[in-house]
Amino acid sequence: MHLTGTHRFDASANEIWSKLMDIDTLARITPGVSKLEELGEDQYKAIAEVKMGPVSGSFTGNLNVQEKQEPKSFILNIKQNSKIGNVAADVKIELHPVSDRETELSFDGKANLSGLLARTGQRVLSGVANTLSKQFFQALEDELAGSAGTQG
Amino acid sequence: MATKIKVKVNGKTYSHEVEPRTLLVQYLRDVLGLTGTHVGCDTSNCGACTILVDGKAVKSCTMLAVQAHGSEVKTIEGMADNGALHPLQEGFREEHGLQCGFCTPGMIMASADLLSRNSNPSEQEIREALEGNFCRCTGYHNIVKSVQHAAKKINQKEKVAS
Amino acid sequence: MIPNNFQYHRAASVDDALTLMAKHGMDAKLLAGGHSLLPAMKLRLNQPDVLIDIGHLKELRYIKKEGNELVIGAGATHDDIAHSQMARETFSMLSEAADLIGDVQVRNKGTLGGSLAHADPAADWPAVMIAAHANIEVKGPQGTRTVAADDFFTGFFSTALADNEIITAIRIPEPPKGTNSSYQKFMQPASRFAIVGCAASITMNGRLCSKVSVAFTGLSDAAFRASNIEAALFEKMPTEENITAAVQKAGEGVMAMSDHFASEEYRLHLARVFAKRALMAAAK
Amino acid sequence: MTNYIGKAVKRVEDKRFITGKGRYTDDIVLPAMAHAYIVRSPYAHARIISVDTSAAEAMEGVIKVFTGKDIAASGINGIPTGWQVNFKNGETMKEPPHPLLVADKARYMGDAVAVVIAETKEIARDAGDIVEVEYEELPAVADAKKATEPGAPLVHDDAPNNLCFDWELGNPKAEVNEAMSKAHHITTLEFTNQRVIPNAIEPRSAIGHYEEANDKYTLYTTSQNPHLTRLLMCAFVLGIPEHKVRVVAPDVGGGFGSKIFHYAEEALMIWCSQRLKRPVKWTADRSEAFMTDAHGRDHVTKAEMGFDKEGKIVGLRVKTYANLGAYLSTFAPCVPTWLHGTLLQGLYTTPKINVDVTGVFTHTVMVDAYRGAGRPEATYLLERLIDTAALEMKMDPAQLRLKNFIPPFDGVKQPGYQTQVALQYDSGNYHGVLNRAMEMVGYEQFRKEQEAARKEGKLLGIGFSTYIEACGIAPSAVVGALGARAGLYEVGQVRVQPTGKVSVYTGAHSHGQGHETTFAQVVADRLGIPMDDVEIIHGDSESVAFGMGTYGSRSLAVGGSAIVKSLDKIIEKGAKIAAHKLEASEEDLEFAEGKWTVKGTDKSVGFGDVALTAYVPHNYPAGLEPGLDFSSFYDPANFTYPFGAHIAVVEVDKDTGKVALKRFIAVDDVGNVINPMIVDGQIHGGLAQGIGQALFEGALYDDNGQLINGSYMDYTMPRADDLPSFELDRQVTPCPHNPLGVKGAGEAGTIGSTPAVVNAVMDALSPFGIKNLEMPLTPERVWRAMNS
Repeated sequence: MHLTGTHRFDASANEIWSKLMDIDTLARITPGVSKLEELGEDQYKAIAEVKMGPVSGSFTGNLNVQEKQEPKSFILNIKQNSKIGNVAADVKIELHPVSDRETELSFDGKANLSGLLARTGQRVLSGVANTLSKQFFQALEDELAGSAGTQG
Repeated sequence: MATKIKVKVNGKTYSHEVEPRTLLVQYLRDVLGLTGTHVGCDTSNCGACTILVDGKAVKSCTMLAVQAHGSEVKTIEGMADNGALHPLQEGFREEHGLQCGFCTPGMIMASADLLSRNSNPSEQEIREALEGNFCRCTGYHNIVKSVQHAAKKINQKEKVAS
Repeated sequence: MIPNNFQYHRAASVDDALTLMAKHGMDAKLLAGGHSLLPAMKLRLNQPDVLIDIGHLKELRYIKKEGNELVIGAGATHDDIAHSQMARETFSMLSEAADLIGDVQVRNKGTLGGSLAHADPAADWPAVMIAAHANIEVKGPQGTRTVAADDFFTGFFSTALADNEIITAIRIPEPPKGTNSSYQKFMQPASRFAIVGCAASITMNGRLCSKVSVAFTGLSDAAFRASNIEAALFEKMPTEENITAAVQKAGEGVMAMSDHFASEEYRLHLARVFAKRALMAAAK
Repeated sequence: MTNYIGKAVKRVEDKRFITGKGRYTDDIVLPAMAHAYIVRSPYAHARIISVDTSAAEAMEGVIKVFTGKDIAASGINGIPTGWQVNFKNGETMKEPPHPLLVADKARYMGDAVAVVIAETKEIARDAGDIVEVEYEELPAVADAKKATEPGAPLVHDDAPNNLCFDWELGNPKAEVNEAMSKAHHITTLEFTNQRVIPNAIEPRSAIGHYEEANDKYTLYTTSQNPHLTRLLMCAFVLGIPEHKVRVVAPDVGGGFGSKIFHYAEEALMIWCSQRLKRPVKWTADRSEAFMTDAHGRDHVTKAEMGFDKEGKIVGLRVKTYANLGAYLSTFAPCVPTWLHGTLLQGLYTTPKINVDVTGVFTHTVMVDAYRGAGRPEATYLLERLIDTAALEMKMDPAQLRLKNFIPPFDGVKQPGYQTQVALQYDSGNYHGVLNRAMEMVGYEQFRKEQEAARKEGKLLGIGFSTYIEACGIAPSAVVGALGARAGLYEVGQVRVQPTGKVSVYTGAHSHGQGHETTFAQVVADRLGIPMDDVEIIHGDSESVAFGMGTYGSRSLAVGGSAIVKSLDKIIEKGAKIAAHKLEASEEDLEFAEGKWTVKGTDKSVGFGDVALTAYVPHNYPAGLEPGLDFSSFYDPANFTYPFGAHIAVVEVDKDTGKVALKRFIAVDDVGNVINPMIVDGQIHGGLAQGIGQALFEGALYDDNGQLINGSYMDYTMPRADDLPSFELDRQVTPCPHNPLGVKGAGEAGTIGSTPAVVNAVMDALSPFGIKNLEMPLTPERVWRAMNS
């Protein structure tokens, strides 16, 4: 599954960067993630509850931040396992300043599914990807606007 | 945990306590021993488990036994009347509408729903009415003929009766 | 094939179901026809703790006229609607869509309310309800409210329905005289969900379209109204030329889904083809 | 009184199926039966770090959880393959072990890691969810050609480049190259004959039942060949003496090849039952079936056909990569080689042929015989080449075929036809079937309609396919020389009861083919008795002496012939008894209509009378054994070679690319026909599967070896409203070398139909200059081609 998207935020790259590098914020804005626990530098244990239409499952796994180039880009490496299938994703996130107060965030990556999800979920996968990215952008926007806590 | 249900199956009333997760098809097969209803898939597509609930064709793998509480169920075992085959059963034999026989009960029950609404279906109507039933053996060719055979038979009977 | 175990409650009424939902909260799922929920449960893609069964409630299963509205109970099955003369006379796209859902067995058991609440991005009803300007009546602890179909489908499998609410009825305003409608669908060949479905309705005033409604399903994460196509045909003659021009806007600005049956590009192409087919049929 | 052969006798077996009284494996309930759930790898390739069964074993109702380590520790073997194909250089093919449960590595998505045995299937399923397996995911490869490239992940460490074998057949490459170099025109096609999933509607199921008291094992299984399963399981996997094991294949809900093979779950159920001293049942969910049933086809091929100026074929050169999956299934090495390469002569006089096949391991489920097995791949290749060549050379595709057909021969007056690829065809009249099919479709008229339709912007197309197949599998000495590890004869026992009723035991197995009817027709006719007096028994190793099962359209040609041999012995011995009773000489008797008559007189004695005398031998020929019961082994002298001509007519929707199949004409020659109703039914079903491959079906693996359309929500099965009614006719060219003159009809439809449909779509799309598209011809694929 190819993951890609862009969104323009009314915030500087530095502001966005600091939000993204803050573990609590990251946990709040990453769709489905209910808990992030720091395991080491830029390495986290993640617990996620995903509820999406017909599918719901509890995922556990790791989330790593790699190749950090503050405040330009990093790679998010996610491995999540569950009884209904496993997800492994590598997503490169890039911040492009548009102006002092505007930044374009783009991400591009690939998620590999295995197990039941891979076998039965194809029909709705691209919808899942679109929805997850929408949720992520919305949540980040809310965070930047200081209105954290709206539903993610 | 177990839930009590009362269901009339092929004219006989049964009361059982079942786990709520018991699918109707498992209730029929495992509890009542009515193994004529088959399971061919787990996504509600193949139609092998088709039965009649309150006169309409449903996939018994996509219904909990508890949902059938108070309903009247008919399975393939209830189609023959005192040993006299139902016209659809005859039709399937006469026109070679079955080979391995696994999809056949579901196919007959879905056809029964069709004929109860449309006593003289065209080939296209039959094909559309059976879109929810997979057959891997016959290529459907003779199944269409079997349903046509039964329709004719039923109409003749009704003519005689009237 | 074997779902997880769960608690089962057979609601005695809609109000009883609401009480049960209040009691069990997020752990509970409503079971109507079960044709969206049970397949997921059998694969254990979903493992609810509590099921509240409203499938048998007679109070939810009806199709009637109330004033100038067609009112369909949430528990009406696709088959009920497919065979309702009243529904057909109100909007032929209602019967056309009902007839194209799943297969006979699915139509016998699946319900309108269940399908709308589930909000599958490829389900047929959402597009039809948007095109019909339907209002969706929902009941919750605070009583009954009505949500326009336009506002009901908020995203991928998500709706304006709160966790403690039940869809009770769908209210479809009687269209003006001279209205004709159609639902056209390109099926995913395996599942027979819509790759693209288009519901269209045209009201004529003389030789011009005085009202045009077009909605899509299958194209993106939720059904939506194609206001751009509607505007393009408004107060125009529904000629093939005008329709062909109007449907070029199909899917404009939409993030289209893609899968191994249909890429984004192909889906958008199909949206134009099926919008044209639906509008041409409605223009007849 | 009796004349059943050639008549559309209604099926004997139908009564139980139409009343819901069929008895399939999953219907069987044994006392104290436990239930198994198999924990499977979600990854196509992964190292198994650990398996923690403690939580599952602690669950109430769980009897035991076994893992790959338990299997390894028990010292049993893995699942064997039944065919050996060597490398060109003479080295033995690679044959890696295939354990019942894997301990170290999972090699395809669905590979079995652990088995949970519990009191109910619900508990087994619940416990399966809490068996904790830790995997280290490894890179995987699903595509056969990619798997051979340097650096590709290895499925087995001891199979470098994932090669199982490489293999060649036909004329030396140099000779073929020489012929091709002189060709006036060469048509080249590169394509994938995609992987399809058999999808018998009954999922696989197995019950192992060990009875300690008498140290006996019974396996109930969804098998096309219970005896072969017993042989493989006992001798090669579990090391249990065969006489201690009974294998029963009761009613089986379709096989299409996928139930020929001995599967790990069968041996596993026996093994578990032996450990637990209880019967254990496993039944696959459809999801599991998608992942673990052996798939079919999956060839990546480059094929070139050379023609002279007049359009005569001068040479054929084929290179194929055959995907075998992660392990070798029972017939896997044979299918892309001996069942594929040997059919590349087709119906044509091609003088030089070379076929080169590389068998490749990948991280996918096993690939083995699926209806037609190798022959559909060969036919697809040839028939696509011919139609494409006709297009390129601006010739009529039907005329091009007629020009190149082998002339008619009956195998008696004219000898059989020796091909360039090892076979000798038995008898054939290839012009006959194609001419008849063209007549049925109204070919000239169609071309006019097509022209007119094109002017209106409609895309009509017609496609031909003429095929030949090698059936009646197979002469043991021949297949033995080719690498088979078993003989492929068949057993037929005829037991005449004292009352003259007849029980017939056959090693063939019916899972839809109607043996109980067809075989009874043959027996009743030969003995001159009513069909009601004949019972056909199959599918139980305890009652049937031996057998090789049903596949390769062999049941009647081989199994039926074995029965005929026994019938001949019955009649011969009966004559001795009759002669004694009639006080006549045996030579003066003739047997007809169920009685022995002294020639030229009305003195006769009936079959029932003779039967009774055989069992109450008070007044009996001296020195003759009592009883009337014979068993025979029939080993065929040659394969049989059914053939036919199929024509598809399609219309392509210009807007969507969707293909509608408007007409399908099939004229098949399957030799003599015992029951035309059943033969037509076999053809119908075969057509649907072949059309399914052309238009709808195909397994999709992603780059990580995940099967991404492993359910009916994503894998398109042909439905009733996807297909038209078929137009069938028949020609009869009897098989000269078996007593019934039959050739086999089970696979014909599948073999012929796929290229006919694809050719028709290419014909419809020819105004766009489109020559070749990959199957299945999905709407988007066709639309893209039209718009590129």
